Amino acid sequence: MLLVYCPYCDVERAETEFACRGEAHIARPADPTQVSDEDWVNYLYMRTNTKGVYAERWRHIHGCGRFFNAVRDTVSDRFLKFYKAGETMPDLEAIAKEAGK
Amino acid sequence: MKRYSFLELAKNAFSAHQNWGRQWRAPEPKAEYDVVIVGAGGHGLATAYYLAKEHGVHSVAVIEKGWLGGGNTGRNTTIVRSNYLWEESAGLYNHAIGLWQGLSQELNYNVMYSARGVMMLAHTVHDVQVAQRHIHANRLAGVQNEWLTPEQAKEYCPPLNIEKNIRYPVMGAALQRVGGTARHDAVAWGYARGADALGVDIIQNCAVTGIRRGQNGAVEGVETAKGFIKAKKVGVVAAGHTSTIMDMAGVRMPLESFPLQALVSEPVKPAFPCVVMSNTIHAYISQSDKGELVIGAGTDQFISYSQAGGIHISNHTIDAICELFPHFRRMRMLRNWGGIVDVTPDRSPILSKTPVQGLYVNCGWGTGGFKATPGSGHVFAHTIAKDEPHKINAPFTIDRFRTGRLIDEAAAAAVAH
Amino acid sequence: MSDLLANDLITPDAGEAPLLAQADVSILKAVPVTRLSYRGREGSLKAAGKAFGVALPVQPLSNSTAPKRAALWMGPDEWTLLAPEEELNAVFEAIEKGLGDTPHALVDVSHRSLAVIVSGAKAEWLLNTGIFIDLSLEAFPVGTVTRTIFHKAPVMLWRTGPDTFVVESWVSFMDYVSGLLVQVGQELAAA
Amino acid sequence: MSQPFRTEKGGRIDRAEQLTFTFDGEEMQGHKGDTLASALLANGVHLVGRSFKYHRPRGIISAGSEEPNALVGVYRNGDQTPNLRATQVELYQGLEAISQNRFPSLGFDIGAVNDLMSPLFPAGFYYKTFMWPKSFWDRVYEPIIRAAAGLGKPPKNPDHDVYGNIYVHCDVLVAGSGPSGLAAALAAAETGAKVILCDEQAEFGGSLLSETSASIDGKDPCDWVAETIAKLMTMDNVTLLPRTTAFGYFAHNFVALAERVTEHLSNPDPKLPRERLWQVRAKEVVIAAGAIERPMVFPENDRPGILMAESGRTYLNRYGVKVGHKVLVTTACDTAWQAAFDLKDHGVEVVAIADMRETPPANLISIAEARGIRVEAGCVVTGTLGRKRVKGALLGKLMTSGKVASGGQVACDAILMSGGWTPTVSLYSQSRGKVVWDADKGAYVPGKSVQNERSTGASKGLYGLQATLEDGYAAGEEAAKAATGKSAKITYSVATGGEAGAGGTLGALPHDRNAARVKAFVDYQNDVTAKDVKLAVREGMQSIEHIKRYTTTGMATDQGRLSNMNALQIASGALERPVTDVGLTTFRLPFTPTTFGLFAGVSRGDFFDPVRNTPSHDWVVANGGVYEDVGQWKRTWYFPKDGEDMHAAVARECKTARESVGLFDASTLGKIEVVGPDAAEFLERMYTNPWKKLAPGRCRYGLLLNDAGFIVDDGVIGRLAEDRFHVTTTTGGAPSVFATMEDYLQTEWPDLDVWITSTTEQFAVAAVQGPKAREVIAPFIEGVDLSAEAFPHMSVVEATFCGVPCRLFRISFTGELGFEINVPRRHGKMMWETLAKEIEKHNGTVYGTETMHVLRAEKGYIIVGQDTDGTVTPQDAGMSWAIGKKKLDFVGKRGLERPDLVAENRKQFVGLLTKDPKVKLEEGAQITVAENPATGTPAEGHVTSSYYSPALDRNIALAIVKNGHALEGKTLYVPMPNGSIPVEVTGPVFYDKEGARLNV
Repeated sequence: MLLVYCPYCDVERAETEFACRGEAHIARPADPTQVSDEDWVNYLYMRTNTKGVYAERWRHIHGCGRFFNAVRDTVSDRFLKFYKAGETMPDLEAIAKEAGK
Repeated sequence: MKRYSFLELAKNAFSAHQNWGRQWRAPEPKAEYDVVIVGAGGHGLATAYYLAKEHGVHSVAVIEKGWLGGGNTGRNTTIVRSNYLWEESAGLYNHAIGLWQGLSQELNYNVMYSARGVMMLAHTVHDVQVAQRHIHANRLAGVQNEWLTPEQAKEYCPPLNIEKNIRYPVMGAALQRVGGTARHDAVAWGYARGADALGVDIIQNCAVTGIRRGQNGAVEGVETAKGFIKAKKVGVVAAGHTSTIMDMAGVRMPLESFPLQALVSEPVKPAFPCVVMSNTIHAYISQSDKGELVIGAGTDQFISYSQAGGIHISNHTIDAICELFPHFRRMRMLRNWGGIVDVTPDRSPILSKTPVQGLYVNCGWGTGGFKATPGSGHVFAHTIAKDEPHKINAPFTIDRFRTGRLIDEAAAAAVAH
Repeated sequence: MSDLLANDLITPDAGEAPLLAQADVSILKAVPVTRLSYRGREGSLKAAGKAFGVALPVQPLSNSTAPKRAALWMGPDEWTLLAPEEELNAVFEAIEKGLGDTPHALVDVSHRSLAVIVSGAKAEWLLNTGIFIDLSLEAFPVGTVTRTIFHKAPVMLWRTGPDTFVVESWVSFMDYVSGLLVQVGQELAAA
Repeated sequence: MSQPFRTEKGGRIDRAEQLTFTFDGEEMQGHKGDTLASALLANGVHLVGRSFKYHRPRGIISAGSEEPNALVGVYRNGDQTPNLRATQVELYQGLEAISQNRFPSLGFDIGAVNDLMSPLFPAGFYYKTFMWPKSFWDRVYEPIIRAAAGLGKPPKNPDHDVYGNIYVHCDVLVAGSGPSGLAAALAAAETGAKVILCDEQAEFGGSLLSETSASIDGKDPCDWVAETIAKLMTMDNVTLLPRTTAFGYFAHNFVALAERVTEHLSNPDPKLPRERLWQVRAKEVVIAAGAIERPMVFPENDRPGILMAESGRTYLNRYGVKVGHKVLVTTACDTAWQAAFDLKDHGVEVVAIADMRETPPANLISIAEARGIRVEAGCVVTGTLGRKRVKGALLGKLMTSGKVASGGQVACDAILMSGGWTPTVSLYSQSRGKVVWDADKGAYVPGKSVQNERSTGASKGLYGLQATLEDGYAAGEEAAKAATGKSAKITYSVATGGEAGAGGTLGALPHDRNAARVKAFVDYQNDVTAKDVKLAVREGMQSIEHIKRYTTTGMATDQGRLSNMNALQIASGALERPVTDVGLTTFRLPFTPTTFGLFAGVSRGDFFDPVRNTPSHDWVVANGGVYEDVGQWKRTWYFPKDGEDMHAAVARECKTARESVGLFDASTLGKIEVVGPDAAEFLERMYTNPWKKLAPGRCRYGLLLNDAGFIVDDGVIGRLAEDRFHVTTTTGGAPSVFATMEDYLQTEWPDLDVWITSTTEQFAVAAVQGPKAREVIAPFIEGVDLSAEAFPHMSVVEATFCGVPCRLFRISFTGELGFEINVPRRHGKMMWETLAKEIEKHNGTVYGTETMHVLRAEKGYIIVGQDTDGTVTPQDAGMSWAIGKKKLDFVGKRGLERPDLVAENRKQFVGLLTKDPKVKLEEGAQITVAENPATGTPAEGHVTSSYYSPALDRNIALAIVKNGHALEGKTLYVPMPNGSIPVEVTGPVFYDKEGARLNV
């Protein structure tokens, strides 16, 4: 049971309060009518599934209800960064480097 | 290959078992093979075996980062069944059942396939509808599966609690009698020994670090910890690590890798005659030949390569087991472990050519790949040898996610009204 | 007893027998109250607080109270507003009027939840049998309010005194929540 | 005299309190403070069990949780718990224990024939045989293997004990209470940090409890322990947990502890939990798990009476029990000598100390000589005599050539052995730390910390009392500082004596016997011998994981704690590769076997999962309604009257609802209030339908897709005001629809000024359906003109019901005139009872979900999740009308345009009528073109819903069928085991196709 930090509540809570909602920064195309089937399948299903430092979405579903993002090392399950939804994607390589990965 | 038999065993007893040969070699990789298989799990080894056995392709290397059979093959709950909903799936898994039935003899290695019966419980009206749909579909497809009333279910599995006053009473069950269990390690070892005897090189402790593609985009070989190995055909059978390997060839996959836990109890005398599964309350249980209760838990909610999951997942599995089998509450967990399962959006595997010439992929088995091992290896070998899918795996493409022709086994568990 | 923060708002229902009454912990059903869910952006908060009668707290997990009013921070754009049961319409209309055209959402959820008051020296212990939050006074001071999970049920937890907590859940979960609290609380009566 | 092996005095048992217990029915005595093992030994009982494979007689070998042999069943309340370690079972008055894995008795076990046949059963033998004849595996061979396998018998009856749970946070968790653990706890506690100290044993103190030859601050170590514990008990910031095993170290410094609360009590209060799960989030962890002594792998090293040397010392000093009268001590290290000295000092004859080292330390030799103990240096045991109890040992002299010369035979009734010490790195390893090989110590020790933990004392390979104490204090200080930033001035206690010993050995020992014929055990419980490990290597197993799996070494209930290092060394020798190249198997949780009930905790019976009821509950129960489970909700399935079965009840309910009126509890449907200036825009984007032009006071059916284009939910949505909608969802879909809406709202369209609030439980909902629905509700509704003109189908209004505010919808899921009344939930009971009484006046009926399903099926309305299954598009469902044609986007729109979603031959939603109206199709039945399809014929579709329709007095069905819309009027077949059923494809609406009954 991971320990997850909610950037809105400013507390760490047990994972059971949260729902993980997959890879972060996969935006729904702004104008779906203009995108190809390939683009659409990329949005729907294609995931980097990174072994290593990875940005993912969490929702504090049994807390404040907010979505936010986390950077986690998927090998050790260590969280390296938490940030609010809408903030730009951090430099994962830099984070990995700093974490000594 | 020296054949195994009771006689051979007795003979060797006289020489104090000093003269048994190696079950497989530990070769150094050659510079080139016709086919390189990435991943020496059950599926990869079976693929190599059938490439050599059925397609005459003997120049095959199976490259394994760790030790053979050390991934999900050696970490699963060993359930074998084929009562899947869609005819595509049932065809694939039933093909495997056919091979399971003669596998010990085929490989001359006792894989202990035991048709103990797999019973899938229904706890709600919706479950009953879903189970009935499976049974009808299976009957048409020629897959054995039958309906049991709660009383019949209890007769088949006496420890089962069919009291009406439990939280989710058992309303019946779908029973596949040819389903059961097999010995997971023996499957990997049997295929390894069989493939090795047919000339396949199994190269362990050798990580693949890259996939080399030529000017025309086609595969030229793999970079490994032991140097470059040339091959015009590369089959990736890397389970949870498929995304990472495919990324080396620049192919994005519709996969996510989740931790999946399983656990066993301390060994006890025979107490459980079959396999029982409950998708609704998340319980999967059987008893091993050794006497351990083998219990499958669920996946964690986040992707991870840690091979470890949270305790709340075990808690939720064990509470379900204790509801269904309340006298197991005093039993004790001996060992708990985790695997990394690669899951596709429709919960069905991918057994397919890829956009890259010469690159083939076999993945996405999620939480249930063990049961398919022989069938998967068999049709994947065909796909690689012929450069076109066997008709059984033809529907299991990557492209189905783009076009929308999903084989959605998860849909069977669609939300209730 | 619900002390300090909410003693004029969340009070034991005199018509109901205690669910658990032991030396070191008691569980009492609370009287019905008006509960409103207020949603809005930062710019709306001042007016909303003014209309409601107490400012909407912006500090995460905090509360602000005034006589017969409590505003509980639920999220960065969500507050639960509490008032006596009979003031529902008055409060609702006052806020709607106070906000005017400012975008916001006000929804009556008075009937959605039930509350119990868990108090006593062992209250913290009892809640920790099902809630994975550090409930020590340093980590969870009086006035802290949060949603969380109690075993398998979502709940709202509000510390109204050093030894007093209000535990709210959606109505259909309350049998589970209070039932488990009572069952586990029996242990304290054991020899 | 009873307890012939009890010492005269000494030990920590309470000699004044005598306890009676039985083992295999034989009554014996022991004392408070004994374990079952120490009490058995006091009575001279060594033989306590049989091994797994060869059924060899086995005795108690250790004094701790690593015990592989002495597994017993303990009876309580008429049922037994199997596989308990006698070394961990605390004695209580009346304890009943039995031995395991033997038939008919422990002394005479038929399974022991396996031992004679053992040449046929080397490691992995079963992979090589039992393949012919093919059918014999599951029918003959496997049942025999299974019957022979397993240890104890499983419990027979449901367990009525309760199990507790507690979540805690602390600054410093100290696992283990030996010298380093106690020092760490004390040091951390002095800083004011919140400390938890746990130990798997009943008493704190670890090795100090059996240490009689050292002192701390000039005191007896036991007194120092008592003082330290007394001090810790006075501190509010310290939680002391004896009988508590730290069994799992998870990610993010989450550690799970198992506390055995009542198992040691003779008559526990049933209110107390049997065990309690402590789920601890520790800022810092100190692992003080100690080390365990390693067996020596010599031939016949498994006879009852052969124990670990330090365990022998523990039995003596802590429990006042002599392991024998004539004891041989065999060792490769210094520490075992002290066992010999202590035994001698208690008057036990020590026949010899056989140390395999050429030159054991001179000081030890002189102490031994002073006590008159024979010392054999460069000497190993090469075999033992006896069967159910060791009677003697063969000694061998190690020669410089590496060979062994016979060293004669000694008679003894017990052998104490010590191959040296193995640090307990299990918890460290579970924390995902990587152990490193320490060549000097001949052991794997913890490497870099991955989580916030540190090992201290023997668990990191540090020995010697003074050194471990010092290290413990430092670890505690460091942990507290890291957790809280605080430190305190701490006075370290100082120890004398208990020095670290040198020496140790790994792997199989040399001997002069026929290596092919003797058994030297590596893994006792699983009967894995040195030969087996070598065989595995010979057969090509190179990884330690393969060797482990092939031989099963390390897979017994002690998880290899005794065997791993020896197996590794043997494998390393056979492979001719250094130990570090062979690898080490992973230590997995739990540290020791852990009760299922502990994990399940309070989740049982009605608390297995919340039971969610609606306000009609009491009335339904009083009126005999039958429930079905829909998710966590209890929904009334049907209301049988006067002995009706389900079919009759449903037929009556359907008929009555169509002819007069029916009342249905729709409270479980999900409800979401969508509020804000952009509410319509938001719904426009979420649902397929258009919403912007829907006038306040009107409703519309909404269809929700996922972005892949498939139907996931539906419901009626009413517009209450310009900026306020009342959305309904399916019962099961409510949480996911809400979550999906939040997802799009927060992450895709955060600019929209709209908020959603779940109101599922704010309202109780009664559906009144049928021609007399208006008459039924009219008396209670105020302020609304209910006429068809003023309040037509698909309207919504805020009104009052019996004076209570309500939201009144005129909607229908039955095809009849219908209303749904939403009142605030606390008034739901009143509403339900009022209406239930009122419909009686109109000869109406209450009805449940089954009737609801029939009525809607007669009208061809879909049930999401039954008629759709996640692969159905709106077009497939014949609901293209629900798609806003002018909309540029909505969730699922782009997905719907994908090639296979617009392809020919999609399965489409249709009605089916059996040619024989009396024949009812089975739901889930498959549909084919051919009357008698060959096996393997792909199905054209399947029956999604099938009911007897009272209104039509015939059976009807809904289905999805390939190209179904084009097949209307055609005949298809539903092949069943007893023959094919011909069916005609129809439209899905069977009743009142014009919808006339809706608009009255």
